[in-house]
Amino acid sequence: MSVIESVKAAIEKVVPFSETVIPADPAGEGEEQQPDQVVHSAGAKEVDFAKTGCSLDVLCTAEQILDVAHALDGEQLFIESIAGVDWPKEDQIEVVYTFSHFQDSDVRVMVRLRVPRSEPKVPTISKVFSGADWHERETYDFYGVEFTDHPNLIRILLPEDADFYPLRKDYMP
Amino acid sequence: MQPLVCPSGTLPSLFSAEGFAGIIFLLTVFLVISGAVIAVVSKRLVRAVAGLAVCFTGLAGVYYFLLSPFVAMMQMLIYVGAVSILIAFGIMMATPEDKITPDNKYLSKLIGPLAGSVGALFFAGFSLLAVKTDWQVFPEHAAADGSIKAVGMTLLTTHSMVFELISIVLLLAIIGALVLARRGRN
Amino acid sequence: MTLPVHLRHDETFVLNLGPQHPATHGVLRVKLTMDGEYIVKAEPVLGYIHRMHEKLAEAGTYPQFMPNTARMDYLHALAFNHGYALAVEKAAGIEVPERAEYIRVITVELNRIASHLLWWAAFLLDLGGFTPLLYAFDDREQIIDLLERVTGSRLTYCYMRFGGVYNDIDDEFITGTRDFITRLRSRMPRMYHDLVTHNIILIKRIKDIGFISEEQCRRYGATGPVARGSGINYDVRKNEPYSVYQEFDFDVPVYSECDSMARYMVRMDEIEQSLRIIEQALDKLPDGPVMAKKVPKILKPGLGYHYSAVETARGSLGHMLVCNGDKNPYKLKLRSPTFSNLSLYGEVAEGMLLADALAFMGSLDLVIPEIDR
Amino acid sequence: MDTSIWRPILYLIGIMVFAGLNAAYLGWCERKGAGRIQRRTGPMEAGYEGLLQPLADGIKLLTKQLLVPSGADGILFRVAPVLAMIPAITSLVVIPFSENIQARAMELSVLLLFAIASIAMMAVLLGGWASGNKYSVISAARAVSQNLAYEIPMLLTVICIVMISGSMNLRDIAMDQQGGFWHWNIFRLDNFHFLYMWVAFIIFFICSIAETNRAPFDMAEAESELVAGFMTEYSSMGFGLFMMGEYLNIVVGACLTTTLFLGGWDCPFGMFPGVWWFIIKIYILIFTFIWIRWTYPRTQIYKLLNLSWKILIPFSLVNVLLTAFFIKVF
Repeated sequence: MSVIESVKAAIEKVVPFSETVIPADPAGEGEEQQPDQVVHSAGAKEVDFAKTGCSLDVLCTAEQILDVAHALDGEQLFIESIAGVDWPKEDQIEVVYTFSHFQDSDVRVMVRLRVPRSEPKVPTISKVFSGADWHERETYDFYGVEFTDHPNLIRILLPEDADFYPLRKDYMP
Repeated sequence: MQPLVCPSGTLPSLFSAEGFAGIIFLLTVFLVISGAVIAVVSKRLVRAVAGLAVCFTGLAGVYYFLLSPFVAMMQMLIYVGAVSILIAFGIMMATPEDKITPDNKYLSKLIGPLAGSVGALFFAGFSLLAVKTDWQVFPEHAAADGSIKAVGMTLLTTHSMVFELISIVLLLAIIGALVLARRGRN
Repeated sequence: MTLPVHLRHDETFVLNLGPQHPATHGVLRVKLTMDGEYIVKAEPVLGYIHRMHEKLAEAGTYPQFMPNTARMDYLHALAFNHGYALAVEKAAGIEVPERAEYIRVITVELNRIASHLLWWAAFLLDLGGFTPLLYAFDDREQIIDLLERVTGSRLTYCYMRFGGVYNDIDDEFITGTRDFITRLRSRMPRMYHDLVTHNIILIKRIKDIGFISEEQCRRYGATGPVARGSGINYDVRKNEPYSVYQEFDFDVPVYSECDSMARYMVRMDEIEQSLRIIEQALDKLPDGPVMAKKVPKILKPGLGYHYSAVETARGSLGHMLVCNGDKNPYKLKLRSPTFSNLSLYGEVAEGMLLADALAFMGSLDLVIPEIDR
Repeated sequence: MDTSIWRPILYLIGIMVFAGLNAAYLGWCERKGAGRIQRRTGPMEAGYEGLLQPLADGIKLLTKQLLVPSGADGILFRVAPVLAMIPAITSLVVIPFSENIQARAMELSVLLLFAIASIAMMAVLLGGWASGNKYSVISAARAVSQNLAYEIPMLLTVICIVMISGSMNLRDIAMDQQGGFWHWNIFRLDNFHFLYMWVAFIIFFICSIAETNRAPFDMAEAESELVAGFMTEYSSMGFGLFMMGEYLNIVVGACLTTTLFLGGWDCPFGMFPGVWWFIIKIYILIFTFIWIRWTYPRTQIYKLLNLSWKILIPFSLVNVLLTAFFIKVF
């Protein structure tokens, strides 16, 4: 079993795979009818590595992230980065974790989760991956995502007294 | 080695060797006294140790004038080079307080006069000794002092007791420094 | 050892190493809690040269961000150029001509050697050896001159374009590079290894110092020579071959001693491997254009997440690009290798001597603007 | 009482000039030497080959302000650089440059050198402490532990020589080695001491590098660890005096090594001894100091102390025993 398959199986145990169907917009004026869209909504899905640079795309909720991290830790993956993405239209902040593997080639697991913009709270995974400590602090610094139980959640790159989250889309300097 | 003595009753010219030596003698005495005063008066411990070192240096000069260069050098090597540095080292590394603040105020008031009177007593005693002693202008043994053979003979025969005592002083200095330095670490 | 009262709080004292300290090579600050010369706790404080490159990326168009990439890791700037170009090309689906890829590899590898040479110089400076600095700079200067010839700049390059490179290389560059390879090969054993690597003082200084276990590397996500010095055979050029790296025959130096000496040896061996890659690339260099034809003036890559990793001199550099069909990136996340490498400093430096901790810090090869971005 | 006062004064002036020129021009030599070793030219701007550079540096340092940091102990901070200069100059008084060129032929000149050298240690200790800077305090602590550690093997080695020569007078020690290099204490081919005296020389040389705080043993300065150690807060002539003191200590160390081990003013071939041989020898030694400094990286303080306590001191003790044995038996 390749690393990707075993990682997928491990995540499947924590976050079951699911897809939602978004019905096509019926009001297609004059154009031909679009087919219904199938959208990946939870769990691990294999994606084209050559195109996206990732081999697994994992969607989960904030509550599940710690279990996912444990599952990935069990598969000997290492943490590459944690990034935030602001989606003001959906009123959500997305936290994107990327993990990779030291031995196997072309393995990159991208774990994404969304939290509401008004109350962005995600459990910390710094107890599992120590390196996540700084990455989480950086995400907190730029997006204001609060990582609960984080041992030292303070500003890392911005000044200690900064009171803004610059990478949120509505931030104007 | 020729003792530099002035014929009694005449003051040497400043630019003669005697006059020059006299000035340097006064300097050493000044060093002893000022060093001692700094060591006693100064509130900062490190300054007090520096004063002590100055005092020791002056004392070495006095020994030199007493025609004992070996003792003078040893005074420098051991007291300035080892003891004061170890004390300074210990104080720097271990004193919790920069300035001395005694716990008991009454005791501290008592210590000053006590130390003063003991010091005065010693001073009076030594002065009396100095006046009463029939000083030799040029002691016999001084001529030999300095050659290592003489030094070796003296240290291992006549003054072997003193030699051993010096080593105890050094040992105490080392132990004191260690105790001071260790106290901070449990 | 403890300090006088005006210098200390308790049995331990806090020593601020930096932000202006000769050994931090920039504006890193490490808050050290010390017990005498022993470090009780080490806490790196970042952000003194933070410039918010990620926001700048969102504010401009895709090409406008290209010059910024070189301002992060100014020692291996071309790899940052390359990484960003690859990420955008992946997102926009731009094909790059083969010659351009070869030129990219040649210049990036030259730049990698320059970076390693400068690291070597700075590391020896940390250890108190000043002379090696000038020997390394002598060789580095040759590389900089070569790169100046093709890229037009000496330090902060902006050489890559989406779909190729800005400038074709000429014969003089090729012969100059070949001369440089023979020159460095002849100098390596004498000036680098005899003088420094085999020096007993250096060996005593860095052997068994700064032990980073394989597990620590994994937990902290340390990559590059730091991971390879801990026995991890991980190199993005081999693990996720990008550009034309799969065409070349080169080894990934791995040492399993896990100490500073292992990291030192990894970098020294990597110089040789980079020379091999350059040699092969020059031999195989195909003819053709150095820019793709039809690259749109205004890039509007479609919706999606694109991750692209390249191997810089310090480890795996990741660009995560989130595109939404607009003419500027919706989000660009820069995963800088030294950020992760430095994050394990606090754990490893605990209980070390100050001098050893600085030797260890040097062996991590920190570039502060890249950490702070 | 016809002892003229002018003779000591002339010697004093001579020593001051020698010390001043050395302190100034060794800096230039060091920079030139470093330049040559590092494939560059060194100072070139001021005068021919940068020969006026020391003057320019001196003027610069003199016109700068001596800043006393607010947390510093002002008096000790100002006194320390002066203290650093005193021992170096005083030591030169007893150095025999040749049979006749010696300011003061003291019976105990070896002892005087070591006695005076302890003041230099005091200067570093007080200067570092008075700066009130943490780096400086660490540096002072390092300097003292290093100097104390290396003084012991150094003194033990000197005891060997004193035993061989039967005198503590530097002039007598040098006289004892006259007549060609096979009489020098480093070789001593004329009797059995050649078996171990070269070890003594190596120990002494390592110790003199450590005692003068030179790389690779410059733990007190260690610019990449402690910024500049005890000199961190010094500017202007305070810094200048420390630097000059350092160079003069090198000169004294080289003079002492030459007198104790390399036959002083003796010619290697046993002919035409003279002061120039002494000068040549000390500058070769000083060049070696510079050469070592610009070649090797720095050691680490605990390894440095271990070298002294675990290797040099046992070896020098064995040396003392061997010397006593060979003197008594043969």
